[in-house]
Amino acid sequence: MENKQQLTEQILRMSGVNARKCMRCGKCTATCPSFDEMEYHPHQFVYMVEKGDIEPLMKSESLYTCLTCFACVERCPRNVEPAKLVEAVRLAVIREQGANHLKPQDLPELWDEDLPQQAIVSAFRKYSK
Amino acid sequence: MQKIGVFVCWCGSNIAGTVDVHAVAETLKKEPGVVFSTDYQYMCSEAGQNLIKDSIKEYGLTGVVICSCSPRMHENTFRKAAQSVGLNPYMVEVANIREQCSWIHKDMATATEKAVILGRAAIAKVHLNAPLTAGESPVVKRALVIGGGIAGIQTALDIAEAGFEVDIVEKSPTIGGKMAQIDKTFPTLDCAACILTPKMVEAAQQEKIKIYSYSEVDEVKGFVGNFSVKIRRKARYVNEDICTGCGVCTEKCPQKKVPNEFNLGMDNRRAIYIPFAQAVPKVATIDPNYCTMLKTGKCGVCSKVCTAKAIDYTQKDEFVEAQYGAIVVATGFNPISLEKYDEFAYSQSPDVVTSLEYERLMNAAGPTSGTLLRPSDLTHPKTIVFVQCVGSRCDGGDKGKPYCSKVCCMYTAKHAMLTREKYPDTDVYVFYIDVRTPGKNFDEFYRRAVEDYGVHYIKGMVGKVVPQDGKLKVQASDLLSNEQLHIDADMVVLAAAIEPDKTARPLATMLTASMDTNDFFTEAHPKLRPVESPTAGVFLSGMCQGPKDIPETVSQASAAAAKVIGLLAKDKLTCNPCVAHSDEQLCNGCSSCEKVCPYGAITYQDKEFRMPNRTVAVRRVASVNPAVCQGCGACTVACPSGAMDLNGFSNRQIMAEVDAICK
Amino acid sequence: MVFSYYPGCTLKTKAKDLDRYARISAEALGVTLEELPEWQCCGGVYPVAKDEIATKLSSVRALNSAGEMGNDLVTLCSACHNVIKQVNNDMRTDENIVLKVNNYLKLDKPYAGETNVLHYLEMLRDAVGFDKIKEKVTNPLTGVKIAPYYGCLLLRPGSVMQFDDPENPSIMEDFIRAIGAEPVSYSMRNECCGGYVTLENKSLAAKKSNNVLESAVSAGAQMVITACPLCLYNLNKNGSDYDIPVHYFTELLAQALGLK
Amino acid sequence: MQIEKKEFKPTIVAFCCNWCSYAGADLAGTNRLNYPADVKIIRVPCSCRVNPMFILRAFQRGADGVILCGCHPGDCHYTTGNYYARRRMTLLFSMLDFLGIERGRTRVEWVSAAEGAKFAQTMNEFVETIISLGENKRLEDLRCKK
Repeated sequence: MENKQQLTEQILRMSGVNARKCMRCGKCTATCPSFDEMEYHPHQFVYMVEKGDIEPLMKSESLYTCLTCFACVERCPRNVEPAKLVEAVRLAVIREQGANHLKPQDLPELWDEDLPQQAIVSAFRKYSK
Repeated sequence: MQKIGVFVCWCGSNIAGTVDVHAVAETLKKEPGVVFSTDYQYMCSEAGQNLIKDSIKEYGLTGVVICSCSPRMHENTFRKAAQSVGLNPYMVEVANIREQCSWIHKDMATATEKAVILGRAAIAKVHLNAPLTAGESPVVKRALVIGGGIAGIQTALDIAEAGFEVDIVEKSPTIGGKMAQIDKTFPTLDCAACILTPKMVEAAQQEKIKIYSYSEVDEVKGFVGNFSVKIRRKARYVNEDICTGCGVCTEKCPQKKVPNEFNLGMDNRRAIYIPFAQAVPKVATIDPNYCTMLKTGKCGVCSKVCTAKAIDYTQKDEFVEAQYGAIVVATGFNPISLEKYDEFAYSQSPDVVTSLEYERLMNAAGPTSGTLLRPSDLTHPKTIVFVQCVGSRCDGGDKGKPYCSKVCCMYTAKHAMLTREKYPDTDVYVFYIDVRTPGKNFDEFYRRAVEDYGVHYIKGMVGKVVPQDGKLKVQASDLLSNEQLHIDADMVVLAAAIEPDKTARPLATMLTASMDTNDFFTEAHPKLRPVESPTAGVFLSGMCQGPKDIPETVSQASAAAAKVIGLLAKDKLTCNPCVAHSDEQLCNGCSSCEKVCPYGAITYQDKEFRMPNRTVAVRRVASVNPAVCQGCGACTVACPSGAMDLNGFSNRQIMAEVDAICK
Repeated sequence: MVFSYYPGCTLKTKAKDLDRYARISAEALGVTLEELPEWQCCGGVYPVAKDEIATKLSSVRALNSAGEMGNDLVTLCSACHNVIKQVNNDMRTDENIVLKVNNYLKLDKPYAGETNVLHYLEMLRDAVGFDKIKEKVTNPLTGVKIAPYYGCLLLRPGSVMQFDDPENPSIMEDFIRAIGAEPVSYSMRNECCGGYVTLENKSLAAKKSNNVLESAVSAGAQMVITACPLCLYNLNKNGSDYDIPVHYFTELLAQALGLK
Repeated sequence: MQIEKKEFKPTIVAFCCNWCSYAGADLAGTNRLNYPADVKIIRVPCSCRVNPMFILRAFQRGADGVILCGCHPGDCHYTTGNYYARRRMTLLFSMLDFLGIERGRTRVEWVSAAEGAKFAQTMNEFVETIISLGENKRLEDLRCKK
């Protein structure tokens, strides 16, 4: 229980988000371009972080389908910034030893000769530590 | 030396919970001049007041200090109690040990210590208090109502009904306000025009009411009972007294491309226009921004067709100066601009409309003559999406308004219901965060929309609207089923937040009436004085004070009228005796005080003074008109010789308080 | 007019065109772009977390180095612009980050967000002026219907980027008018193309890119322009349902100025 | 060497205009917003009633900080009172500089009747500033000490 609370506080601190501001309008989820690919949707991230249910989020593939396009951040009427929570949970995962989502050896398979460097750099920054 | 009584109130546990009231009373007993000190549960109760009265009599008190709640709450109560047993009311001082002590501190020792110091300061001040007698000022028996919407009309009618003269100043060419643009009213669905226009006519015909339409308030001077107001009557280039409202000019005017504000720009009017058929006064107005004659001097068609010869291109703004005893603010509201919310594509598609625009699209006198057609191609929309809370309930600042606009849930239910009733083949979706329907028959109304009319209410929000191939692709969330919905809509209706009219802020400055951070007028007390502004003689009616629907607006309008009638029924008002006065012996006639006085209450007169050796010298000295002085004290600081002082807040009194606090 | 210029790594490799046309156009417009003597990759994505310090350092170095030369910093790639601008905002507003970054970098003079960051488009709008560009155009793209694609990085978060109205931007439209072409307004211009997720989830990127192109095509566009190499890649490669050319805006600028 | 001191409890005088700031202070109370008990409020009809003398007097009598609160510019109940106050205080503050009184010991703040939270926050900040400045010794009249 204590661990759960610590984890929640860590997520809130890293993200700088005040999840309590959420009024549950669901605009984040309405605007999310990755909705179909997500198990937990932006409004659920906010609600679950507020409740302290971080672990299911950490195990979810949703972390890697968020595009960080900031549409939810821009359009949230309450300045809650759901994308920052997704990012914080993702970081909490990849900062654990050996929990990198993307490993260099995976790359050749994903490679494509037109792919700009930017995509690889970004993916490494997003998916591994 | 004064004989002072100290009364420490418990306010139940509000004060006694954090302040050791016994100890305060005991400690203050030892202060010089204090002959009696006690504590009691509720000083403001009748028993408490009797305790004060009895003690004044028994101990022959010449000064009273009450340690209790804020003086803004009960100072008058205690002053009246003292007066009833013959003590001058201005010999009573209140030490605020509730709002400024017990409620903000948790630790008993700290709070008690502070309460004692606040008590000491009040005792130090009372030592220097002097009995004051209030003067009187006459009341002008006429009221001014600013704004001619339903709020202003109702207030004016009620005041006139009671027999007082009342003027309405309305900035647009007709009275009626927003209600005139509304199609039907919730929850009864009666036609807004049918219930509003008789009231407009009644206002026009009521002998006691004078309507200044197309006019604005330019300047306000004076104070309660005697305001002096300068009204600008904007040039309408039509002689109001002669124009018969026949409307021929509005049909013949060649300038046809003027956005019609009554239909929110969805159709056009001419440069000379009568806003709508039932306008009051039914008089034409020339829009100087579009009139070719006024802009280039070439045209004059309206003048040629006017059989009454009412057109006057040379008309100038005119000014009326009038005196009023009371002023009612009824400046109303507007929907916010939706520029910042373009994820809903308001500026990208004509088929995305605000609720007020939808209201016009449903109205028989609207741009589509009451047939619901979507603006882009004038076809019947088959799927309509309503979005609630656009710009309401936001995080403030750039995001939008932090308040709930209150009326949107109900009018959206109304729109949805009416649409389904008239066009049963239409699919209607309402995206809501919460449905807020507290009001008589309100929830029943909303339930009818769902149960009887089959409106789809979806808990969630619209995230993006994409106009594409003649459709509006709506992407939204359904939170209860945890889905993202994609709806191809023909129209999207946005429930835009409401905000106070832009003219309210400068008006508040003119009236020195306070506003909150959202530009709504603040009331004197949020619960107990909801229709009065903290500025005496200024009253509030309708949306200018906060979001409200028509029945609430009308109740508030009548309540404001009742307050005005109560004021105008008096022949004289008791003035505030805490006014400035000048010590003629010290005054050197420098005029510093005269220059800073915002009320012109200070005049100079030549006065003879007896000098040594029986000589007489004539000196110029300041004198304050106590009926005009409002007691701000600006002059007391400007006075270089220390001649000017303020009753009730004298230099010595304030310094005694400073000393007591710093000791 | 002299600006420090941060090209970023993609512009040195896969997106050489974006860079090359920007440089020659700037020169023709009387703007000197001085490439920073040393720059490192910005990292591609802004490190959102408050406790990410090391990942912000390369941006701060670039910012500081432009500042030392007394120049505003011009960026071109949307991703670099987003990262550098957001980091600069942190350096202006977040005391904790400022303290830690400066402790680490030990610069001669601590950096606290003094440098201004401009996107190349902002430079065109504010420093050069679209009117002046219009005058210099020798080869106007008359009649070409172009859909501007902003994507997410240039616009959001709007409060930080201060680039344009995040929901209804107009700078690219104005640019398109300046080069003599006709802008096509469509609503998906500020929605995501799929971004870096393309690396492991092609179908997601394809869906997003096709949505954008669908919206542009239905609005009558003949061509799409972008400022971002990744957007270009996604729209070209993954937006395969629609056969519409996607170009860097600098390429069209150079063409209009008669430099291509 | 650290000399052990007992906790410094500053004396702070707050002049509040009756119409806005005093009501704002009341609202802070109504909303139970805490601020230190060191702040003692003196009610004046308008911020323009505050004579610079009062402030000097407070410092002389041992106050560690003096704050003046009035209506927001443009919102003065008496139309222009707060403008006078603002100008007077600007002059006074520059003179206090000259006397060697730290600038931070005085402050003017506009607090409306609706800004209970701002009132509490202002007072909290002000007390913090005063505590960091320590005791006011410069102008204190030793004869006024017990």
